[in-house]
Amino acid sequence: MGEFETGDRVVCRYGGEPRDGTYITDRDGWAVIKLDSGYNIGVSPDTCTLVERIPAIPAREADAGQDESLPLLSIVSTGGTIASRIDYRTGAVTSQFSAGDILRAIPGLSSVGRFTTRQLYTILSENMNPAIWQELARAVYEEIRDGATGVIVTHGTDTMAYSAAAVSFMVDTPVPVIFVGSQRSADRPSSDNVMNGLCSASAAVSPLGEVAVVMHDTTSDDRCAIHRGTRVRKMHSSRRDAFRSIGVSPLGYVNYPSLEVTLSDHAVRRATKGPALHDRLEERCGLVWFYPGMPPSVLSGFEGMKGLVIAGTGLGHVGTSLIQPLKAMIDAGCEVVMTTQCLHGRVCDRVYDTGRDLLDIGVIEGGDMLPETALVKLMWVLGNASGREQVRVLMTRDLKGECNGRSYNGL
Amino acid sequence: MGEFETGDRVVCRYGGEPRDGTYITDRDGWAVIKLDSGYNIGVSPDTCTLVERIPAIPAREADAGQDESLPLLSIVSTGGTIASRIDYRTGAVTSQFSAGDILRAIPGLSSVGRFTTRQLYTILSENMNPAIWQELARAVYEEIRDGATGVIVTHGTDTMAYSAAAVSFMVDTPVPVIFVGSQRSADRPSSDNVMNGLCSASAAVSPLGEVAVVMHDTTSDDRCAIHRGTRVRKMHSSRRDAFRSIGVSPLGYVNYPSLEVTLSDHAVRRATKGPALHDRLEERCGLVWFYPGMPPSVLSGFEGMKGLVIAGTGLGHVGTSLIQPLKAMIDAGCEVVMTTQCLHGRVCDRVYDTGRDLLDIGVIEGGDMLPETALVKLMWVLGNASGREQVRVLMTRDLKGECNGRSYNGL
Amino acid sequence: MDYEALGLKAGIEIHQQLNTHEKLFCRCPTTLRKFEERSGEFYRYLRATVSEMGEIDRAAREEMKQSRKFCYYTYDSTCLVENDEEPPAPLNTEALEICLTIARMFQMTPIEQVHTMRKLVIDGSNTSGFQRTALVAINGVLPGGGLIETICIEEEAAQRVEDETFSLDRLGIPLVEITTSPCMHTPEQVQEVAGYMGMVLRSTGRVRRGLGTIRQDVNISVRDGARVEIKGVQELDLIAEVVRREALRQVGLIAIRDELRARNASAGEEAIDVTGLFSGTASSVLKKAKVILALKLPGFGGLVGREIQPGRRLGSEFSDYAKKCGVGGIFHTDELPAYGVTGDEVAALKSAAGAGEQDCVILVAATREKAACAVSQVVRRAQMALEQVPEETRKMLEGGSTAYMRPLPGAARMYPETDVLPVCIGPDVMENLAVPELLTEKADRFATVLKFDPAVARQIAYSEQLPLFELAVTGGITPMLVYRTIYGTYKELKREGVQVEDIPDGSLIAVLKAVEEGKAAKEAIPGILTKVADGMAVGPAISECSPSMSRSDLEEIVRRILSERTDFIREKKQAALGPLMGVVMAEVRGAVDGKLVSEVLRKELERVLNA
Amino acid sequence: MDYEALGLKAGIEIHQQLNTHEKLFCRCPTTLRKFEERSGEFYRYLRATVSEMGEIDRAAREEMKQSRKFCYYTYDSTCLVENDEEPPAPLNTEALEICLTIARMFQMTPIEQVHTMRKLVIDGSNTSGFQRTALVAINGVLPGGGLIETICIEEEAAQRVEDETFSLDRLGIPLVEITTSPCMHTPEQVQEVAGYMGMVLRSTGRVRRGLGTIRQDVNISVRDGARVEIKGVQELDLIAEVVRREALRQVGLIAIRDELRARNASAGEEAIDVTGLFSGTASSVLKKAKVILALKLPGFGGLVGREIQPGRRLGSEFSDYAKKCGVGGIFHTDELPAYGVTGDEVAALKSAAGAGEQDCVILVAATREKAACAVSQVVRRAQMALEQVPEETRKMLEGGSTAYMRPLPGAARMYPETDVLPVCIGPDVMENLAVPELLTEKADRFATVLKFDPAVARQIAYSEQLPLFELAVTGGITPMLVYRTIYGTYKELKREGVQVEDIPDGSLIAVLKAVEEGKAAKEAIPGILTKVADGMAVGPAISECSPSMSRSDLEEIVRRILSERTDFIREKKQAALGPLMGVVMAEVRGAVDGKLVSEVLRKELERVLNA
Repeated sequence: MGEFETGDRVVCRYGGEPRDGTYITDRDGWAVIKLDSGYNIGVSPDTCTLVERIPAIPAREADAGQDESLPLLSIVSTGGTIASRIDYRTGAVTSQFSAGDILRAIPGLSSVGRFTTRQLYTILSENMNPAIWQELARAVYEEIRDGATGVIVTHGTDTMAYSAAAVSFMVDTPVPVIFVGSQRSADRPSSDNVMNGLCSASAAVSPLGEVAVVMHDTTSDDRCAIHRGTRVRKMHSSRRDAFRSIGVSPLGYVNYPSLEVTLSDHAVRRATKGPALHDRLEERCGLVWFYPGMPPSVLSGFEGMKGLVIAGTGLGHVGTSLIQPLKAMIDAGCEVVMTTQCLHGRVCDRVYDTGRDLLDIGVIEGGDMLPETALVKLMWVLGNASGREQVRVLMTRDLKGECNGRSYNGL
Repeated sequence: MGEFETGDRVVCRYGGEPRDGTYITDRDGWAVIKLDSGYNIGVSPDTCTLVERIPAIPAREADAGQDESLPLLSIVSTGGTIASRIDYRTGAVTSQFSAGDILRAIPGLSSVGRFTTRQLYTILSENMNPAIWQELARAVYEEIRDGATGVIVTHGTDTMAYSAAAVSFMVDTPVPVIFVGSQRSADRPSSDNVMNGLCSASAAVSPLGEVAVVMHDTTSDDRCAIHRGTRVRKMHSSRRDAFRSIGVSPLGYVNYPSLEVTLSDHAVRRATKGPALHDRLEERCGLVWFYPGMPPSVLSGFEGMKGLVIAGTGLGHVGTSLIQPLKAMIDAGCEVVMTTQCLHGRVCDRVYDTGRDLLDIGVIEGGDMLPETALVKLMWVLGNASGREQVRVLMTRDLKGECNGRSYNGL
Repeated sequence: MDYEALGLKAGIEIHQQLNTHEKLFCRCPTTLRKFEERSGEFYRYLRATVSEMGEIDRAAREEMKQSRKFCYYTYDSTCLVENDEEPPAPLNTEALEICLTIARMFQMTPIEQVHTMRKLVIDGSNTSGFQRTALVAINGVLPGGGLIETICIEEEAAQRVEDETFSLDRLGIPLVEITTSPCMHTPEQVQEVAGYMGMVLRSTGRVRRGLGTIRQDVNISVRDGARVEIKGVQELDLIAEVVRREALRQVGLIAIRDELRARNASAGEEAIDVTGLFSGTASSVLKKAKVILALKLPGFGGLVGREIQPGRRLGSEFSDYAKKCGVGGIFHTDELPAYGVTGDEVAALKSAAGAGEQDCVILVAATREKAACAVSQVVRRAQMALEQVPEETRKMLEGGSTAYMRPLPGAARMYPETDVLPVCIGPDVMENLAVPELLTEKADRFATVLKFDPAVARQIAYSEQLPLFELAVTGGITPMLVYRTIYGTYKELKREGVQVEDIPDGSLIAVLKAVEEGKAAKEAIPGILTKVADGMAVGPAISECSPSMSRSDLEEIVRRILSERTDFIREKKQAALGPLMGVVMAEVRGAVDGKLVSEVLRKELERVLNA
Repeated sequence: MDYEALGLKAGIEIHQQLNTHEKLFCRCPTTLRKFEERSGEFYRYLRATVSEMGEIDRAAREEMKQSRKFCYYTYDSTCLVENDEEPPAPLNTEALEICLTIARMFQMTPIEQVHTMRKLVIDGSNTSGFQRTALVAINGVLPGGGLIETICIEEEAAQRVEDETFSLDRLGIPLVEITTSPCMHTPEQVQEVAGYMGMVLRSTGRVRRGLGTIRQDVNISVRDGARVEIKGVQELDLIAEVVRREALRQVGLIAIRDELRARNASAGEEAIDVTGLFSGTASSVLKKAKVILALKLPGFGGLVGREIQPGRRLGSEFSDYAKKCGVGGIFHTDELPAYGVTGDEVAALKSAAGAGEQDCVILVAATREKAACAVSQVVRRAQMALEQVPEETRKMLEGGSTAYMRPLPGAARMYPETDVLPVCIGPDVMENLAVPELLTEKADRFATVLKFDPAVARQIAYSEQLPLFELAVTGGITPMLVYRTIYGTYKELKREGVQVEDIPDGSLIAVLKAVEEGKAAKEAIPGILTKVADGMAVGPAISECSPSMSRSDLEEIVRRILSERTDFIREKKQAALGPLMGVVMAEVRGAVDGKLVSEVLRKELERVLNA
């Protein structure tokens, strides 16, 4: 190929009548042409002839005014797109991220707050990692220190819950830090980005004072739920209302389109103290999901790690054959924390034999922590505690709402 | 210690007045004595004197009559206790398993069916493994072949869902095969064993014709749900209603105490054909739960395996750094299947870049299969398919209701 | 009229639902449901997305005049794809194959690599806000020398329940869209081509039949007129009339324009508030209005009321535009006094508006905001009337006249559906497709080979029952018996209230076979079918209407069944009785009493076990 | 009566709720709730489990006469442990410490390793079907030389809402159970010991106060009588009377037994159906009964109606037993004619039953099944009357008489709670426990040191407000002012309907401190407290009732606050205004108008920033 460039005007003499169109790209050896009717077709490149090379038309920019009397919110982007634009000529969807772009895409925002933006990363969220979490925590901390009365972090939904937990532990925040994303791409008229974006902004100016995820609460466009960053989990691969608070009720809700916020009693409120940053993490931590018959060799993949979270069965069990290998890891200095792959409910290793064996070799009970949150917390605790005893104390103590002494009635 | 034996009558001169009691055991150096008031106390062994060594009293056995006109049900036990007895003298809880024991413990059973029993194992369910699944499948097959009109498998709840899935794939059954367990120990008056036991028997004589799990549907003693063996998951570490059908509605319900069964349209009905057994499994299969920042070294723990199920994020993603190592595993002959750690919803690797990369290296999309079911199915498929292409075809085809083409509306 | 002289140009777009097992982008059945069977509801807002030009499509903007909340009904036969909660599944290959078969029948060229597109539709009929569509083949020929430009495969939209509420059962049913070039020049030609294309589609035997499964859109223009697209013409017989009336309308509008220009008419006046004038009016519409505005259109007098289509006047066009603001309609002085407005009131109105003989006054009654909006719409349409026939999308009214819907869409807002992989159509795919016999050919064959009267042959070939007819004939039943039953008996039964739709094809054939084998009397057919339609199995139905099976017949059947299952009997012994009972009962279709079956079976089983 | 001569032996079991922050085996608060605040309901069946002897405990069997469905109320202050849906948390160490403190006060010996047990209770009051309990210490002494056998720590049961419905708020609150030996010999002694033990418990300052938080069970027997346990004596003043009446009852029953034996009475007759006899009766109870059974008790005449306790007869005991079958009660001829039953009917009844002068006839009216059950219960109890006083668990009635509840439990059905790890009590734990001052000592000290009148001193020491009194006095407030406010003003306010319970301790002290510092007038106390009880902050309440803070006072406060936060101010600059506003407002407790605070703060902040 290489003959055409995206955007070239071509004439395509395929199947009879010549047809005018725009060259888009090469796909598996076919030239993809956008006909003037709007349809794309893939045809042999040799049926097309260049007519004219058209320079890209610069996008029109209209400045969006901001109301200076409104509270200052900071939007930190990691790659989730809250505002996108389609180039109908080529079909490309471009992520936009200036404050102007965002306000144009979601006009309602300008009546909620005034915005500054900070583009940290543009990555797919499955490529997030602890080092990026640290940068994110620092960015959030700086935004609050610099006067933001609320921070909105736009994030891909895949690992948003992990990142929200990480920031929860690393930043002591007096203001809301709201993670938001969308499950439907921003280019479609039905995208959840507008409602999620507006609700997150409303949550960011609310009396909340902790790290939370704000996403659709139901499949309808009726309200968003505000979930605690350490207790939220993506529970569906594609639905708008995939995010769920596990083991606790949501921190609150934002009604749509009224954007009215209601907070639960247990939601942490805004504080007057300044923010604090504790951004050390021990990255050498792993998460292993036990399954029946899992051989000890699987644990060798976690060799050299400083911490290991197990998602065990039921009340926190693994097969008896794993107990000695785990003891060896613990004796070698690795902290092992037990959680449950049931996700709901609490680990209690006092009840059955294998559980008591696990306690005997020094496994730490993870209470009702989510396995994923326990992993993030273990990284943070190992980065900040001095000595094994303090690790044990901090892992079983509730730091950021991740670990509840009481199990509520719901499932 | 060693001086006393469990059941010895002793006099304990601790703290003043001598008190009569029964020696129970040694616990961390203290003699545990059951006083005649019923209380256990742990005291220094040297405060106790032997009075009399009492031979254990054999438990009274009363034969429970069975109604020969009722359908024959077989109970296969793997260690879950449906009937237990407390020795109040020593506090020991003994699991009982003759048909007579069971009928005495749950008198209502005798009006549902007549029972034969087969004790296969008495293990904690976290110690189940593929070899035991195979023995279980053979036992279930034989019971059906020998005329059982329904089979009840009593099983610890921790890995019951895995075992139910395994038997689903290995046994083509014309009759109901019902897995049942209890979340509260059978010694307590509130145990769920009686209701679950009665409901499982009722399901076992119902028109159902597939492998299912029957457990409490709510926290109340109102009804049990009948869950498909390949779509059920333990979703709470301790609640009675921990078992949930994921992505589909239950196969039906059994009301309590009426024991009335209602089946959904999609439940497979009894058939007249005989049972079939396909009991080959490839045990060398693993399950890995992806987390952000997971290093490729974790995969080395699965080296030499013939199959690997990944619980990826969202629509089925892993970090980009894992793609080359996974390709190497696939090229070396390992089948890799992608599922979602969201548990609900479907894998769809066409939508995002990392997904498309995974498809390109030959990862098999697991549809809406649960990660745990996908693992069991992969073992079965690798044990029964000939050639990689057939593995791919079977893994994406619905065999036992594990893989639905359509996603229902619920979450 | 001499349409050629008028410069009539017309093209057709046919939308035909395909009769596939599953929908185009999910694995749901294509079953239509009753609204009351819905399993749930949800609601969404749709928003036009901003394009690279910072603009929103003009048709989309018109849809968005009010911010709208759409409600959707779900069913146990719909899934998360219809809910816009899951990425689409790959393109349905069955649908693609049908589409390619049709393309082949029109000698079209398939696209080498088919790309699915998203076409923006924000009227709520698509939960996603777009319709998925793919161009599959191009350049086909029509018998008269006409040209088919394209054939696309699309997903059907959700059905509107009312207002902003839609039902998701229909969303996603595969649809082919076949577009001709504007190659037709007379109304009759258009209707003929549409008829031919419909016949070709039905010849595949794989398209859906019945109301709403096929829809024709017609594009029409006359010289000096404008391209107008008329949506959703469902009755083939009306097509020519629709074309005629549109030609008439365009000619009429051109004539009005010329006369307006001659009168030096204009449409730039301000509206005045005349609410007070009507404080004592007898008109119920005006009485309850918050505000009544009057707009003088100088020089429009008499022309606003002139008929341009049966039942339609220029005033109707004004009214259509005004309704977009949410008003119920307008009054104009060309039609007054009427509707409770008296001659005195008209005189007062004209005087208040300063209107002379040649002028027309428009009245709008609504809230102030809506009335102002409506007036501005009327001014806009009146200005168009001075200039040209507007390019429009119009909907058909009963009888073949039309009303304004929205402007023609701008350059189509399409972009790639990235969740669906492109499909390559290999060079030999088309050759390997079986080309179905055309219905016209089929009718000829029925006449010549099956010896039907040509009119009957055509009736059969074009009927919805054709597949059943062919199935039965292939199954060995005498064609005339099949014909009489399906086209005669069925009709009679239907008249008597029997639900003949509920008779399974297999059951009908079994009944006819029984008649032909002498097991049931021909006279008994209506009676038997009535029982079958009521849910009875064929066996019992026959035996209730015809003599039942003898004991020796039964014994013979039982012995055969036992001899085929000796292994099973040897393994199960007496326990085999239950399962075997079921097998025998199924075989004798209930024609014999269960007790007798049990007795005979027990005896025969005994014999086998003792042997 | 000479109780020593009667051989009276009595012991007490005191159950006292502890005032811990969390429950005994979960981390829920120990708050009691209103039923209407419940967050949900669920229901369960409980079943007695089979023991190693293949038998079910006799008390449990009695509970299970009818299969019972129990309903439970949950709250946002209860969790899955109360629901029996989660294993218990480790034993509450705060509760254990209180229990050990009490043990120390009775000079008891702690158990080296404390084991939690499950005690079967299937009356529905425990969701698990058992109560968790642990023996913590043994062998204590009482001032009079009596012996305390054990102190246990237990979880409180759920509160009965009505019938089979329970509320889970109370379930799991820690309780100590202190059991004396049967070392008391007069009713007065029992009451005195109970009083003393209650005083000791309250001396810890860590037990719950108020209705239902302490319950006494009394064990009583007389020579030739039997051990009877009377449950739930809540009022201390009634204990002696309860003992007296039980002694009376046992003596009375023994006398009746002797007389029955002398008459050669018996209780083995069959009941007869006398429904027909009462077909025209005026008795509403008998009129609506399905079946009326009559049982002759030969030789019982006159004795069934003899009083054995105020308001209680042998017939009452029969009735109690009969009620276990679900009947409302019984009639007997010793009390008839009455209740609408006429003399003629009684005569007819006696004649039908063949009863003579010395015989008694019992009447039961119910369904056939229930009536038969009730008759057999009456026979059982009548046979006991011939033999001995039965060992029973009884409940107290108003006034001090008692009614039958159930048999004494058999050998206690206890087995280990394996979900709770044993707790070791090290040798030095007891020594390290602070022994609280006894209330009697406290009263002495208040009289001598604080110069209160001894009666007043005792009133304070024994009152529920003692902790608040001590807190305020320790906080530096004049004891008499505290006393007058808490015991005087509060009472008056209460009478006027003020919710003095809603006044936070800290607020009261702040008010009194303000009075002592001259910032508020003593006379204003009732007014201020009324406002505080209504939810007003102390500052505004004072300023509404007393003169407010001056501008210069405010400026001083603001300067101090700013000087303490210079880092924050330097960092935040003008943005510090908002946060600081909050700090100042909190400090002046709203005693100053917000606008003034804002103005002063802004000025002072400016000054700091410009410095």
